[in-house]
Amino acid sequence: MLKTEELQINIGPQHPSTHGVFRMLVTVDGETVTDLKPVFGYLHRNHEQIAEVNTYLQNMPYTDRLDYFNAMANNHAYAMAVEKLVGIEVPERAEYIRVLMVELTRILNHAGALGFLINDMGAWQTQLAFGMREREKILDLFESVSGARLMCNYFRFGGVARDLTADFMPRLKDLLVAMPAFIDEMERLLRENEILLQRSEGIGILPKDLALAYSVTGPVLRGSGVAYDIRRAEPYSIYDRLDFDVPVGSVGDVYDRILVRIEEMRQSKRIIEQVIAQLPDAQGGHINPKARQNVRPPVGDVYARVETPKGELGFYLVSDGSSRPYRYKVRAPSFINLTPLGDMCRGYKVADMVVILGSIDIVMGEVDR
Amino acid sequence: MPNVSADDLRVRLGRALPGVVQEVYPLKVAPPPAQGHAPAAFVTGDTLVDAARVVDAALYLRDVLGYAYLSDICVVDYLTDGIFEVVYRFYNVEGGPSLALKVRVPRENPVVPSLTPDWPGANFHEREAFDLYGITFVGHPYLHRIYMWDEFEGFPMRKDFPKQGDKYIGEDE
Amino acid sequence: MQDVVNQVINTSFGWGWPSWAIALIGYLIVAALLFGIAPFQMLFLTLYERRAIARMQDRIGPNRVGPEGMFQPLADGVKIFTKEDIVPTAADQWVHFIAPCVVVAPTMFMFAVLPWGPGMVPVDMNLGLLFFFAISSVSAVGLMMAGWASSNKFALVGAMRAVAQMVSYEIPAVLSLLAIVLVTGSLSIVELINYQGGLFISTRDVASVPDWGLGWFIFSPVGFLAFIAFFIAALAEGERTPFDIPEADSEIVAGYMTEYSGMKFGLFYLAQYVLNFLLCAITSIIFFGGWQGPGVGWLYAQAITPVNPQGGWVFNVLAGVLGVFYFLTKTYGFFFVMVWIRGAYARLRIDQLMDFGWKFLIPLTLVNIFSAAIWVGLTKWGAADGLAFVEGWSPLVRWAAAFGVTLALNLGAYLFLARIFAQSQDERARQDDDVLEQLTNVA
Amino acid sequence: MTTETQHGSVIVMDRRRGKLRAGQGLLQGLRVVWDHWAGSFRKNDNFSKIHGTFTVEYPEERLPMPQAYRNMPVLLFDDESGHELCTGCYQCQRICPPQVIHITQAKDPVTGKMVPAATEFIIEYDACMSCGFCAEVCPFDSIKMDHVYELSTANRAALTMRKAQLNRSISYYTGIAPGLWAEVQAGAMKKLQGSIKRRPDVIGLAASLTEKIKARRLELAAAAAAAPAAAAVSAPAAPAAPAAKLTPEEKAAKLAAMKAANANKGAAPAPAEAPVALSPADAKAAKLAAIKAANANKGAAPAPAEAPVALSPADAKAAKLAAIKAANAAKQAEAAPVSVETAVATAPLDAKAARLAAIKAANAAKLAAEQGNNE
Repeated sequence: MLKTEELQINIGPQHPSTHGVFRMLVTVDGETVTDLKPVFGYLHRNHEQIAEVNTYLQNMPYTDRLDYFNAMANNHAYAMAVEKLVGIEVPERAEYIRVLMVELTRILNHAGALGFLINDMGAWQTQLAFGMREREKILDLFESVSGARLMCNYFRFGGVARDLTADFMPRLKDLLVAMPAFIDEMERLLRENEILLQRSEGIGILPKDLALAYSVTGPVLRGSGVAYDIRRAEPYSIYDRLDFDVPVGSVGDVYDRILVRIEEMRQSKRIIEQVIAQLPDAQGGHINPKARQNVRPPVGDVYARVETPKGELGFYLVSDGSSRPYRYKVRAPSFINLTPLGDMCRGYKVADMVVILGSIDIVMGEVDR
Repeated sequence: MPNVSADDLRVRLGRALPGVVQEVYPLKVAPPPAQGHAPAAFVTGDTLVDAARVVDAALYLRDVLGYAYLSDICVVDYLTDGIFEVVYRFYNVEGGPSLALKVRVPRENPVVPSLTPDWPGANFHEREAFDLYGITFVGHPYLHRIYMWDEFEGFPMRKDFPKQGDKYIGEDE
Repeated sequence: MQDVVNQVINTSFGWGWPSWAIALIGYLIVAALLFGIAPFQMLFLTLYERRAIARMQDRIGPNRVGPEGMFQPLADGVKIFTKEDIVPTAADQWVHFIAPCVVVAPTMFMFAVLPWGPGMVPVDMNLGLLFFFAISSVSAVGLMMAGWASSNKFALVGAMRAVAQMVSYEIPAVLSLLAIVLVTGSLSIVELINYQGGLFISTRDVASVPDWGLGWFIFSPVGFLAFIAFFIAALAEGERTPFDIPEADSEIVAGYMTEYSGMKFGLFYLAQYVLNFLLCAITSIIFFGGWQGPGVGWLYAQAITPVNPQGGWVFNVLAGVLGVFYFLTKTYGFFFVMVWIRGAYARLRIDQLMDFGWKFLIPLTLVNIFSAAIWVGLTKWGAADGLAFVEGWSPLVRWAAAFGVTLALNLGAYLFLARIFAQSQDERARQDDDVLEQLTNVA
Repeated sequence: MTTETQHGSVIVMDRRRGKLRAGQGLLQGLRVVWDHWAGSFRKNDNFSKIHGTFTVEYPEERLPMPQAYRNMPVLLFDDESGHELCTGCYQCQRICPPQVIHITQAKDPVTGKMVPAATEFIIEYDACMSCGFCAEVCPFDSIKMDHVYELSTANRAALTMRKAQLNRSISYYTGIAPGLWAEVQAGAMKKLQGSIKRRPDVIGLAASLTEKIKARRLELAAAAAAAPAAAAVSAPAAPAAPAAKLTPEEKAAKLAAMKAANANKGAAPAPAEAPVALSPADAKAAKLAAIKAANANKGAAPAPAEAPVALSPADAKAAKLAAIKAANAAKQAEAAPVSVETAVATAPLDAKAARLAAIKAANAAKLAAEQGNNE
């Protein structure tokens, strides 16, 4: 083994495959990564301080900007936090609509995440294009109910802003016709492909105990074999009435994360079908009429969390009795999932490092806050 | 699924590690208004532990009670009470609600022992707390600013940080 | 070309010029033609690739500039020409400047031995195949120069990868061709094409088959395996997905091209696409009979050639047109396959690429050479060569025997090697403990 | 291996180890891509298909906007009376998260009391996050979210929208979101009538109309100062002037004026003056002028639209005012000078007729306002 000199490379902040302005300070020995330090904050806007000068309702659109891939899920977490703090009832139908939106969000996020992951592996956009096609369909649905594609701002304290439109359900049913075909196609592209297996099998292994110690969440945690899904572990909303399986990996490498994401799309579709079946008719009301939007919660603190597609998103609110939160803390999944990146990449090649980062599926809007 | 309530935790923790649990004293979160009645004081229901021995308490949670999943570390700046409160939130992988440990340190020299050696996942949480609140975590292997650039002065999330017209933003903002 | 020129000048006008003048005029015309053609190939291929891959992704692709985006490549060309040419101050100015030329020049040379149609080859070298690949590997030098001169870490890594890949994939490419050369017994490309007359069976193997210009090598087990190996190697040569590791945009920004801009960048692209065209062309020539196809042979037989001076020169033109048509159809077909693969697959890692080349492709081609030897023995040799027992067989039987034996051999070898290779990859993939214990706390 | 729980189970994903991988996966991938290539010559038009191109070639073809689509907030005014629904209640200004809405509430010029209207209403489009809260909280359904999304411009200042640019007619909004308006229409119109009663005459009218009526005020002053000779000459036309009820021509003219006003939604106020300046001449001409003005203004070419203004000298002042306002309002800055100089250049044309026109039109406008209040 001949002695080689180590080289320091800055991957990013402007780099094709760091999702957003994100920098990895890599020390490579030849092509092997010996050390990696994630450096970020380029997108930091002190979201939490902005939230402290806003009223509770005014923060709702800001939560959209956290993880702009699944704004609905962020809305859900924040709405739940405030409802717990004030004690607002959410009508049945509103809960179902919320779950419907969040599961749609899960599908579109995973479709996009898988596409971007394969792009990082060097495919030329095809898988991403297929994912984006389905994503566009779902965004059309969001637009028709909430008025915006990405920054939905759809949830309100005690319900949702608008009831489902008349043409929503037929379009959703059409979408569910296409969904299995899409997922199977994705699986045929990803699951057996020898090249992809070589790139993903045994890459970026995060063992079970280490995953727990790093407190990663979402598909990364489940890919490592920990069956921890908040929808199942601490059921919120109406998830205790819905049947769905929790897919977990066995090794904890990139391949397991891919498999888990594919399976989660299937489970989300399953949930959506149940929701359509159980959805109460319109007199359930899409929002609690007694719920005031300009809330003045009593003094106290609350922590509410949901399972967003990327993992556990939690909001810790402290109220001083005024109409603005005294403290507003976001526990962002992408941010925490980045913690083990350095360890996951150590000992692998430069090419694998990019793939591992893609398999974590981060959104810088949420990491930098 | 296991379900240890906060009071339950306080009792068991007090029994297992005498002297760790502190008495919860009420906080007047906001300064009392000029007129009108002041809002009620804030008495937390969570367990308040001694700052110096938070690691022991956390290890007890992990090893004895099985709350191994450190979900969140959050700092709250109670300016009027002159303290920082650090909130550690633990979950059990079996499921169930969370358990929170709270630590109160004076605003003058906020020093807390670091959990990172035992929970690598606490790394970024503590760096964020250091960056935005200036809380020093003793024993943290790499305690640097994480969001702000390294030359930044001051801790922007503190309640007394100038919201306008500081040297970075400029008067016009 | 020269016989056409000869026909026009000496026969039609009856000027009786000396043969060297004829040759000179012929070469000049050909050279001018080729230098005109090469860039247009590149322009066309870029549009072709973009449209095709857009279709594969349910998109439409560039269709704004001109009808169906016909002039998009020209617009891109104008843009590239008008771009500022930036040379990093830390770069080695001269090497940085020379490198693109060094990359482009060999690709132009390679046109010299490329037959476009019957009798339409610039230079009919009897070492044509060797020349082709010898020249093609020169461009690796240019890539190394580019990567080293731009004094950029990404560029350096990219150049290293490029050279390693090119050098190691020359070998399977040449080895797979060696099998074909064994069968034909010649290194001349024209000879190679002439060999592929016939109908699924080459007329050279079995004289009795009709010559429909369909006796391609792809129809024989040897040729097929050689084709697979060669095409994979060609993908690596041309730096196409899944072997586009040297300019892996998601890892090292643009590889050795990172620090290039303006027309220098354009030259790299020119070189790359022309090289891709040439590789597709040589694939179609070696394994799919080049201009061979129904009708060409007959037409060319009627035409004026040194062998039959009294023929209609119209047949020359007809044969040429038909031959070029067949040739280009096959070539663009192969380019479509390249685009198709690019649309479908991810990229290999550099070490996996090396594994694949050395541990799978080269053994496969070696086995193929062995079966090529069997093929030659069974079809051509006789008692004189020590194979007395095949003497009695009819050519068809000999061909069938060769086909069966080589098929069995190649198929067995492929499956065997595939299993071995997959197992070895699994072992590499399965993480052993020393990496796991490296996973200590991040600091 | 799965472990059952209450609902559903935990699946361990099958990694499909140990089977021979000799390239079938690669062929599968090629197959999928080929299917898409082959299918891509059709258009993928509905949600249940995954093959076929789904490109929308943007400038030519656009997706239909759902009614709920929200881009930027606009202010509604009533087509018939030209009254704005906004009462300047500051709800939107309070709720706006990025705080880009700035309202100045109107005061009664006589009593100085607050009246339910906004004299100025500014929204900084460049900082708006189009969350739609303003439209949600507005108790008078005056502020609604527009569907226009092509707002890109070179100068950022043009994105600070004043009231004149924010005004949209209700008919415009019903055009883009009929269902949403139908839900709130009854309540909104009722509240509008209520607030109109508490408004002095010109306050709270859509910008274009206010400009017009201010201009009429100035003509009244000019007419009062005019010599009795003018009145003598104006005898033939006199009977119409004190008429207590609108003659059909004038009604027509007024309608035409409204049309013109709606046709150019607060873009450049000047054209709105066309019909009124012409009205005494005859209603047909007025309609023509109005339509002309409307068409011309759709083409966003101010100069032709200004032409009719030039016919009356006393309108010169008005036109100047209008022009200045237009300068604030209009996107293209050259609109103002054009209008001014055309107005001034052709000022000394037949003064008397124009004065008469002014008087009559003023009466007509007053009557119109009164009627608007009564009904």
